[in-house]
Amino acid sequence: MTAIRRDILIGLVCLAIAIALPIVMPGRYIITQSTLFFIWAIVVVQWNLVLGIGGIFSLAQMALFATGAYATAMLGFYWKVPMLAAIPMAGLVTVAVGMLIGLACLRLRGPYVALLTLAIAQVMYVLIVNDTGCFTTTGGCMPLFGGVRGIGQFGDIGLRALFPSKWYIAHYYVGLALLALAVAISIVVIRGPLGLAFRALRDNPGYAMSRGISRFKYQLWIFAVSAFFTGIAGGFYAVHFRVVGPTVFSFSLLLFLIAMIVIGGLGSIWGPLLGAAVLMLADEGMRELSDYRNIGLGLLLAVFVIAWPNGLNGWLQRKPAR
Amino acid sequence: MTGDAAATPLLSCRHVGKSFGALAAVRDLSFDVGAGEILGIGGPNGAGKTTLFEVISGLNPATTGTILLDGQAITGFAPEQICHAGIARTFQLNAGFDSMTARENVLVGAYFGQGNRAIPTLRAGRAAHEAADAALDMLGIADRADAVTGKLPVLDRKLLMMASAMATKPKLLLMDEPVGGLTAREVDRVMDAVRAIKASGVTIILIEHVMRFLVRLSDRIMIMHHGEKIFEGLPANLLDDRTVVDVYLGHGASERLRSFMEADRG
Amino acid sequence: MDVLIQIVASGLTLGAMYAVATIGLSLVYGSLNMLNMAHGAILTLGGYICYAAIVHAGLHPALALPGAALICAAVGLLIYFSAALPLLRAENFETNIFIATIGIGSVIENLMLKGFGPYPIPQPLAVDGQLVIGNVHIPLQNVFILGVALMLMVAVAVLLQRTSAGRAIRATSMNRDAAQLMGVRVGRVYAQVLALSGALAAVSGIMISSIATLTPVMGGDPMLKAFIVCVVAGLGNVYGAVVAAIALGLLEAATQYVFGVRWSFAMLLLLVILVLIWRPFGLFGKQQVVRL
Amino acid sequence: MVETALEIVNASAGYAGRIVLDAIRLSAKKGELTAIVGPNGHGKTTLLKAISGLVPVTSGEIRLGGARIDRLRPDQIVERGVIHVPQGDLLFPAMTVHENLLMGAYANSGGLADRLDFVFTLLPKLKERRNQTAGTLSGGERRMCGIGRGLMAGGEVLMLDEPSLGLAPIVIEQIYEVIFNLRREGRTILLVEENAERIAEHADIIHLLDNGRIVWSGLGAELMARPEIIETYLGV
Repeated sequence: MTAIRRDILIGLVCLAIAIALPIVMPGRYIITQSTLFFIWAIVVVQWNLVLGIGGIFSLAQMALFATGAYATAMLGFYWKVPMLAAIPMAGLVTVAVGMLIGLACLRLRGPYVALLTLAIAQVMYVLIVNDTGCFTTTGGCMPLFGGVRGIGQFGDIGLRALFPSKWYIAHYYVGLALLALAVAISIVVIRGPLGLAFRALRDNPGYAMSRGISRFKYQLWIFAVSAFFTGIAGGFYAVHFRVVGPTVFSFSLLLFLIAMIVIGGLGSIWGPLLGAAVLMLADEGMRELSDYRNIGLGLLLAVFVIAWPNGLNGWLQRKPAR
Repeated sequence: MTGDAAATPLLSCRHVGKSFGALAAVRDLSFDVGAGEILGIGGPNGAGKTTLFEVISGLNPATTGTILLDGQAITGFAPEQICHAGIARTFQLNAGFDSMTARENVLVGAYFGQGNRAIPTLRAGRAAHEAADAALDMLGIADRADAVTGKLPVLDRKLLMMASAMATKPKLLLMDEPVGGLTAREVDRVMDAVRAIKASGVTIILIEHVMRFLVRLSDRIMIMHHGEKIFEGLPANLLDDRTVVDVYLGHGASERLRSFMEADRG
Repeated sequence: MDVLIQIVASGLTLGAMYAVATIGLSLVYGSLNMLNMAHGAILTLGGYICYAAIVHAGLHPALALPGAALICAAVGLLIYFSAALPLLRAENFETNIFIATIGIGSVIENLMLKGFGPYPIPQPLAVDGQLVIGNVHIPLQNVFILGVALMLMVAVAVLLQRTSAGRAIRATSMNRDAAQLMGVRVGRVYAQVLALSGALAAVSGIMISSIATLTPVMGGDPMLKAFIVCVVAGLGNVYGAVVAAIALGLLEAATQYVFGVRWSFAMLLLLVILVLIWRPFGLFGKQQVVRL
Repeated sequence: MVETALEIVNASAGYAGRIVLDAIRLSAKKGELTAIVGPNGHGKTTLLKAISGLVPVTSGEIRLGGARIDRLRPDQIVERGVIHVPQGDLLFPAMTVHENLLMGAYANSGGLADRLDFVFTLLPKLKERRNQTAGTLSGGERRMCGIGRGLMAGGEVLMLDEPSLGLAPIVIEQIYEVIFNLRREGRTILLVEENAERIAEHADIIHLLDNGRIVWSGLGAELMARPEIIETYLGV
């Protein structure tokens, strides 16, 4: 129980700081970058559940994120669904897609899962980008998924209208709230019975199954939970940027996010968040050197896995204890 | 409680077979276990004893035959379904969740083992914790509850494995070489534990090489060889069986076992 | 009939290129349990080195190709010593090396982007002329590719089956401990396998770029396809991989003709998913780890 | 005085901080059959693995003909002539019997034909099966193949880890006949066995290993005359 209390305490302190930030530093650039940080943080916290806790080597998380974003945009664009309803609906669509991917790959062993999920993401990308047929011609030719240019003009959650000059601060708080929820879910999963089941499966799969743990069922559960929040994050991303394009599938974005998890510490509660913060800051620092960004990122990823496989979190944990 | 089982045996294996490619590890094996009984299984390594346990516990499904628990077919069930149906198992190797504490090990059995959970709850709950503590108490390792499993000595690991099995509230417990690698004094400790488990109303099938242990505890004994049953009967009749002596025990071991059993009786 | 010849010809060429790219991946997975995500980048690197050797250094193509293979073999060695060797000593090797090679691949790819720019360059190593069968014109380039690929596959098969070093590689992939007890220095075997894989990647990179063009990201697609081939065949099964590569090449050529280029990849993937649901360990894979 | 082939001096070894062998001291004399018995899980296999370099020796020394080998890699130890036939034989299942035997001679391929002849004479069954894949052999044949593969290396010391494990008693007799024949021919053998009775008559010396320590050493006949030891450590 002490571990849970400590996590809640850390969470509340971080939350308090984040709530106060727009008051202390109201600059628009900082606020919008922080909002982007919240979105990536939601993704990596939920991805970590699948990768680090569930032990499912899935690289489909960005495809799920894209599913959420595209579903939100398409619901708004084609059916004029209000965004406040479209985002949770997109979350459910993402769960459905996630379950399909899960059913296809969860019976496979680790590396097979990684390859298959990567291939699925790649195919989604290729299909969207290569589609040049006109699905609709209202306002120019547009393929079903928007093609290379993506989808825009699908609505808003209304905060831009409500706070015309300070809407980005409102988005900041929405992102923060979503992140807080995602982290809370992650704590519950990791510290609760699901976490226990996955630790058991990792220590000794055969023994765990003969003590009543259904690997497939719980893996599907964690996949679904994580897909839901990742889809929601995708939806929020869509309304925040008002456009969704195939760039969400880009390999360098995948690299960026997986580096956050690895550098922060795979499988821990706070590691991925820490990793996300560190990499966002580092990215900011390397803005001038944008040519070398991906080289640095790749190098960082390789060096961390080789030298500090437990990430920053492992390094922090080692210092005080034992 | 010995001898004939009740009208419906607790566990009934009918023509069970398991082959790996061309190799038949278990062939056409049929036997019953009555409620409350201890059935001991002996035989040389590779006779198919552990494979039989793999088959019953669902880790390696049977290629042929039927397995009934309380008259209900459980053939082809997944390991977790077998567990929920009421069969728990311990392993020849000292299996454990090494990164967890002893209490968490048992909690896994108590929380996940008693029945199917469609949706896991947010917390393990008091009932599971109490069942876990009770199981630790029963096996006499409550004082090790907070120790990390990977660092426990062999005897404690074996007892812990039994505790986590008991935490699933089984009807039938399968024990695979519960005293393998233990010294004489440790064997006695495990023997007491097995008797306590039997007294709590759980039926037991145990595999063991240590014949002394097997004849003392078992109500009935089955000897396997090359995947087949070459003997099934009371321990007292074991040494009168020509096949068992010739194929399995050999004369030297038979004589020592006979003198041991006589000393035990007298 | 002409269409069929066309499809078979281009399918075989595709399949041969995939096979060469796949053998290396499959060998590395078979012996080290390592999915080398930098394979695509090494493949591209081979293409660029060949280009640079011919265009900038003025080397004869007959030297440029083995030169590129040699340099990429060295890159394979470098990956062994810098990533695989340290990671082999720690836990979770399979996951960690996967992530580490993603990083390494990204570094190599972006270095090439920096050095050669993002625009497509033609590969100068090309054979002119055509082979005419009936009404079908098949570029000699394709025939040349097929020949080189076949030669390489035979060479690898002879190496694995007939030489002591090849037996050591197979033994290590079947049981590392047992191989050590025979006196096999497994570290050396790993290094050899990664070097060989790098060299094969270079050759397949040169082949692929010779019928398409050179770009820094060109390796990603063949690598993903090579992985698909491996997965369909069963990871680590080298001979199964060759068969699967050629089958997938033919299939791809056929889908391209029937449904159009943009559907071919999706069709491939659909097939893989079906295969994996039907046989989770691949067509030639076995549940127990019996490889090669 | 018989010359010492392999000497273990206060060697300790273990995995990840857990000591499995605690200051072991024993030696294997040239041309003798040295047996190590004891309950399962008490360090017998680890001892052989420590000698062949698969498990690091944390302290103490292992010497072969006076020269230290405990800091060497497994392949170097094989080259110096310490051959380990592992528990459960660990054949290369997709290779033929012939290829498995060739792997045995990997480190030392001189005089290959002679050694192959020797193995085929000793184990004629292997000659019959030489082109069969090892994975399809029966339990007894697999074990024969494992021993034959060990013999292909030539070598100074042959270490056998529970060669009877998992076999039917009748096959066990055959296997031990082969081993005792090798002993008669003057091979140096270090044998690990759970069942002391099987080797009591033929072993030149028996060491009893319990909880990572040698707790008793002596002749087979002496051991058989000590029922209390047999009962405490070896069961019935």
